[in-house]
Amino acid sequence: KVQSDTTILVSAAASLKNCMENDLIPMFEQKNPNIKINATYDSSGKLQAQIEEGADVDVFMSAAEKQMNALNEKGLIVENSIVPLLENELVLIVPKGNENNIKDFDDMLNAEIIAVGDPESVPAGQYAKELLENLDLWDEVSGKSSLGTNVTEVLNWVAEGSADTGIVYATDAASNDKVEVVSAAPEGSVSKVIYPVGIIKATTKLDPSKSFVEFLQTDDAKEIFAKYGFKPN
Amino acid sequence: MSLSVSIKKKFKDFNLDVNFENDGDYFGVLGPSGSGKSMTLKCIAGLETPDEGRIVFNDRVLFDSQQNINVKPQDRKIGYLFQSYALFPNMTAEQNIGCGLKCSKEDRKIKTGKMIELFHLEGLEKKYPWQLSGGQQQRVALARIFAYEPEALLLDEPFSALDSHLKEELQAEVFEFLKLYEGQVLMVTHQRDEVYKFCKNLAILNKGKLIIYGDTKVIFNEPRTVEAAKIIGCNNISPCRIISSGQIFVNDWDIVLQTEKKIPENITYIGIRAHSFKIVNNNHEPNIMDCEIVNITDELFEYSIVFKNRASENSKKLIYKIKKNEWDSTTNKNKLFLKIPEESIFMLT
Amino acid sequence: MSLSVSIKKKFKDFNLDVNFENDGDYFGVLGPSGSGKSMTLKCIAGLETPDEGRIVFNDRVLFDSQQNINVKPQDRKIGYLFQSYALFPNMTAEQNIGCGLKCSKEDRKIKTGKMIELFHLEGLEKKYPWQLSGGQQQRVALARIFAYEPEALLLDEPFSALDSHLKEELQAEVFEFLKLYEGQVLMVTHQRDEVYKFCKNLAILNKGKLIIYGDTKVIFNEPRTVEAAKIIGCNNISPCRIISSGQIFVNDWDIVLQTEKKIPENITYIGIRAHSFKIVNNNHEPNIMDCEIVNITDELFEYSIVFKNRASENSKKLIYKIKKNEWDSTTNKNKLFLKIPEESIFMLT
Amino acid sequence: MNLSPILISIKTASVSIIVTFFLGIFIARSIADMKYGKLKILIDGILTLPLVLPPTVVGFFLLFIFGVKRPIGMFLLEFLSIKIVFSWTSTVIAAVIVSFPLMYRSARGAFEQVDKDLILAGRTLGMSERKIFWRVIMPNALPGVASGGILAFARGLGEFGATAMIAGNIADKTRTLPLAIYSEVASGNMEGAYSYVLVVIIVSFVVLSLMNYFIMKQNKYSNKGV
Amino acid sequence: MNLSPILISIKTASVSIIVTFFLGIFIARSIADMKYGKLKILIDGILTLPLVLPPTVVGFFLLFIFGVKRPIGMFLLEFLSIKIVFSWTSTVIAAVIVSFPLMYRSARGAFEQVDKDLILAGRTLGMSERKIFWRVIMPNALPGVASGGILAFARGLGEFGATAMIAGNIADKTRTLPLAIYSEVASGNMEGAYSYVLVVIIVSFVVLSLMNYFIMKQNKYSNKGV
Ligand SMILES: Nc1ncnc2c1ncn2[C@@H]1O[C@H](COP(=O)(O)OP(=O)(O)OP(=O)(O)O)[C@@H](O)[C@H]1O
Ligand SMILES: Nc1ncnc2c1ncn2[C@@H]1O[C@H](COP(=O)(O)OP(=O)(O)OP(=O)(O)O)[C@@H](O)[C@H]1O
Ligand code: MOO
Ligand SMILES: [Mg+2]
Ligand SMILES: [Mg+2]
Repeated sequence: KVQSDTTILVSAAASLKNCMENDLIPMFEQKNPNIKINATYDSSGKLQAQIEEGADVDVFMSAAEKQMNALNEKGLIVENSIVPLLENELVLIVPKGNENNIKDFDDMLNAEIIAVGDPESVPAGQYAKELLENLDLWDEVSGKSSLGTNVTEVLNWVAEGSADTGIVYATDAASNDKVEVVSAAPEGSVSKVIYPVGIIKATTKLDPSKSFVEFLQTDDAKEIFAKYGFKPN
Repeated sequence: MSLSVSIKKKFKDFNLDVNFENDGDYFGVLGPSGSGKSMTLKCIAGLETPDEGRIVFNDRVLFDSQQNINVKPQDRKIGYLFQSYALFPNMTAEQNIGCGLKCSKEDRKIKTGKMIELFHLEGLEKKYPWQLSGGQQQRVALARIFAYEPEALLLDEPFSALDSHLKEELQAEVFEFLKLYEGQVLMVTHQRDEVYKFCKNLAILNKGKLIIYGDTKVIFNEPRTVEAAKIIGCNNISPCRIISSGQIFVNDWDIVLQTEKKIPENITYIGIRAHSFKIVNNNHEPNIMDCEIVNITDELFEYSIVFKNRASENSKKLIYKIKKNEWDSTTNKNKLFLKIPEESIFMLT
Repeated sequence: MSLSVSIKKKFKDFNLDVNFENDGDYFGVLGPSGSGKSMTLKCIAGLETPDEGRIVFNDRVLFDSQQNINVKPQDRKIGYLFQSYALFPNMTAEQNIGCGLKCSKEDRKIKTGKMIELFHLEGLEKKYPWQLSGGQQQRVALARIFAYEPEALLLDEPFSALDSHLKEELQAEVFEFLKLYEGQVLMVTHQRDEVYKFCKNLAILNKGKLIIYGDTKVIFNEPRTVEAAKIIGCNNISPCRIISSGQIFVNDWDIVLQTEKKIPENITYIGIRAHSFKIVNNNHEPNIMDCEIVNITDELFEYSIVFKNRASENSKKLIYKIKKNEWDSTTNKNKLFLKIPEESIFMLT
Repeated sequence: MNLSPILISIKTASVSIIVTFFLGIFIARSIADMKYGKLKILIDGILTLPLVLPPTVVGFFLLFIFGVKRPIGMFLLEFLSIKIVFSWTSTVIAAVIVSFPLMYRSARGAFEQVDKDLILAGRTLGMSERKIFWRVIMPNALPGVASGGILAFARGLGEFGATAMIAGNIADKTRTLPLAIYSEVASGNMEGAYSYVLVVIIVSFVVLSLMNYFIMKQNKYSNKGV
Repeated sequence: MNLSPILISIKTASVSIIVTFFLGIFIARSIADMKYGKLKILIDGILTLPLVLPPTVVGFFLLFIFGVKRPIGMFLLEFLSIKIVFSWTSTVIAAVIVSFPLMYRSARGAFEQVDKDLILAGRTLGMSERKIFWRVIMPNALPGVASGGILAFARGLGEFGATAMIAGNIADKTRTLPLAIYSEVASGNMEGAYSYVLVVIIVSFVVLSLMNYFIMKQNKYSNKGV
């Protein structure tokens, strides 16, 4: 039922790059020898723009629901194909050593500079803003925030001690050994950080795309996600 | 071959206004530094655009401000030798010479070779302009323009950077070569002898104006204006007053000259070349000056003798040039009488 | 004022090897195009570095390849007039002239003004080089170097772009001005008369070698080598054979010349200037040629008469130049006898 | 280390420098020819624009232009069956667009420094304007033009923001060296990043050395330079 | 539209163009003076490097250099109490670093196009090398140098990647125009983006026009140009 040697293109949030390239794609290709996966990685916002402009994408793996929903509302996603695949967690990080003794979100106010993603364009930033608003900290925090245009910036600012603390996804924090996680967002303080996956309506390779999305929900795949710090849904 | 030029061009403090027609083949332009010689040639070649006027060459209208005609330099087929050479620094001598040719490689090689020979450039073919001496550069520029074989050649000081020996040789060869050439040659030069030797017609420019135009020899014999006289090398010029038909009083030299020629009424100056005086033995005839020698300079082939009219207290200085052996064989050097031959008197306005 | 130069510089196909000492103030360099005149001046000014040798100026060692001395051009205090002027295109005439001066604004203004006057540049102060004519550019370059008042002036063809009238005037003024100036002047020129007039000493270069060096007038009277003779303007040169003490056979003219001067043994050529012949009435004396006139050219002040020795079938052509009025008053033009005055014979190696 | 970004980058940089080079000098020549005036300054401004906008933003605009729902993208797809977005071609487009101003500006400056008399001399020798351009203006403007070439090549090689936007970051297809470096840095794999950086440095050194050598050789004829 | 990014960008671009301009011509002059050789090519390569690396990566390295945990950053903080990272100064540093190669390369090309005889003439007139440089070389290399200046200014104005990395994106402090534009574009707020883009265009147009006008005026003396 699957055409021979099809290639599908997956647009994935940058934070998924390591687990996709190192494990998931090879694993899937081994299981489905006649389907090849190409993947492109960037901030979800950029991926959204590319898809809107008709880029040849088959599957979209976003780092937040906002971008997926935006595409869905424009009718660009195959109906009912969206799966809330993964959950990530928002964590508070500090440079290794934690010299400023920041232990919790409330301590952020002691920091001189705080690194968060730009809520306008970076999903992690958008959640961080929601979290801090709920904690009634946003107004004060935003005054001393540097808004990263991508997660790499936020992470490295903290890693290099340029910022005293920052908020990123747990998976991102895990990728850099110069930062230390001191706290995680309390239950209920922010909406769940969901990584949804969906199939693009314009695809001409619906079946292979479906098999890939199905594969992502297998136990094997979940194991991999877990290994990289994601909570499979 | 005919060239008719009538152009005006205004600068802040210089106005060019030139007007001439020329049918002859060789045509010279003389004029002091900054008189507009180069500018005139540039207008003809199409490198400068006159403000108004008309240039016609062999029945082709090259420029006409009224009809809005301004033929591209490329289509004028007029070669212009830049006073500053304008050699292409990125090309060797050979390439510079050949670059304007539109022909097969072999033909180009032959023509280039011929030019290299004509201009004594053998051995310098592969050198770049900055590796050439001033005179070598000038010869490459000449060769380049000759190779192009335009219908007219405008030469701006073509031999100025050459030593006299090479210059004489080259001049002779070039003019030999030019005899085979069908185009018209317009030459700007500071060398009076060059013009005299090679150019049938002559124009003299001064401060942007054409002050005299005509047959070269006629102009040299009768320059008519003070400026022209200076430019053709007349050293002794003085204001004068017509006394009667046949008699002119020369202010600076305090002498009355007699002549049988008709004296034009508007004459205000008298000129005489330093070479034109003649040594005589006494002053019993008219037009003879008793000379008080002020100074003698030893020049290459001649002595330059500065003298005054002994008969007058107010006489200004005059110059007499005489061949060395002639002077050496002159007796009576301290009683020098010089005659001003009637035919050598320039009557000027 | 003393300058001692002894330098070698090798190019692929040109070797400079020059050696002279000069104590006088005015010193001239003559030589054919490409003989190394500019290169020599550039080495002295410090713009080119010789491969080896030594340059000493007023007891200052400017260059010494053995001692590894190479004084910066700035510190040599030697002005060099570029043959191509090298005016700064971004500066007006005035700024060009003033740019080397290290003094107060007012002093600069005064000095610049003086130079502008001396070089007849009034009215051109505010013009940029490309708005100046060739001669004007040359005068700005001259003014610039004079304003700088270096200890020595190296002038490379200083008057080549000027019309004869202005040139004479300027020369006189400049040399008047130079009398007040304490420096040494080394002048390269193609104009023999310029050198003759102004330079006490003279060096003649040919193909990179100094072929003769000494007092200008002595060299002009006794050039000693064929090359030097050509360069000082000797038109008639022929190989010769010494017959006996006092007798030389001249191959090309088929004539035996007699002289009472001692004939150096190594003489292989004879030369005589076109101006040196003397018209005589018969050939009863020695050293007289019966002339067969081949051709007469009308030049500016003289006729150029090409002739052969009538007595010989193989005689090559010679040139005689004679002042026009002298020729005009010569009777017997078709039986022309020319004497070669003994004192005018150049004996050459 | 995966070699494909290296090959892709070299291919992209080579093709784009050729396009940029000729486009740059062609347009520089046309502009330099114009009389000074408002139009000249306007065009000049527009041509320099890609430089003042962040490359990512340039990428956004390119996406808007070549997107398959936009007129140009639609046209290319319908009539030529060419899809620009996410194709290798788009890496070239991005590189050309961002490096163009460098080439254009340098070439223009260089052309303006050429002695006008040389051009006039060419004209009086009957050389066509085209021949004058290639045989006289270009060689004499070489140092400046070559500078532009070097700048444009380097910029094209290093192009990242616009490329990511319009070409994506697809391994073996559009992932150029800068994207690979960025990806490695982003995923905290500094060693991978360093080795790619080393490659970039080596590639650009080789090319710069070649260019320098070439300029030096070409320059031997001239009496120019400080 | 918030005006602070505009002011910050103008400030940053102005200061950095001054630094880049003088640094660029100074270094270009020193390099142009050198004899061709391996060292020259090596230095040339290093100076051109910031151009071949993606700005984000350049920023990343800058962060490594000036980070408070790194020697230089530590030194500056300890002894001079200067914190580079996230300060306005760092926007200038980023702009200078990325625009430097443009200035340097253009100036070098332009210097190499100046007629050597003019320099020699200056020397024989006793002008110091410094005076020769400012009064002779610079004015005659103006078109090329100005091109470099325009490129460097534009690049500095548009600098985004390295700035974001080392200076961060702090409102009213380090958020420059490109960052603001990016933010707006990325969040899909195209209207906000367009108004900022318009500002960038206007700013760069004004500056380009001024520069063009200046060049034209300075150039009036010369007989140069196509
Ligand atoms: N672009 C210009 N702007 C203003 N004046 C100019 C310009 N070009 C030339 N001139 C002036 O025009 C006059 C004539 O210049 P031109 O070059 O024709 O002189 P010339 O007769 O060739 O003199 P020379 O014998 O010295 O070469 C000069 O006085 C010069 O200053
Ligand atoms: N850089 C160079 N490389 C090779 N040859 C050179 C170089 N510079 C000069 N020459 C050669 O050196 C010779 C002497 O040049 P120079 O300029 O000194 O001549 P010159 O005597 O001044 O002649 P002119 O009277 O024509 O100006 C010429 O034959 C020239 O070709
Ligand atoms: O979409 Mo991201 O790379 O997790 O900001
Ligand atoms: Mg002239
Ligand atoms: Mg010379």
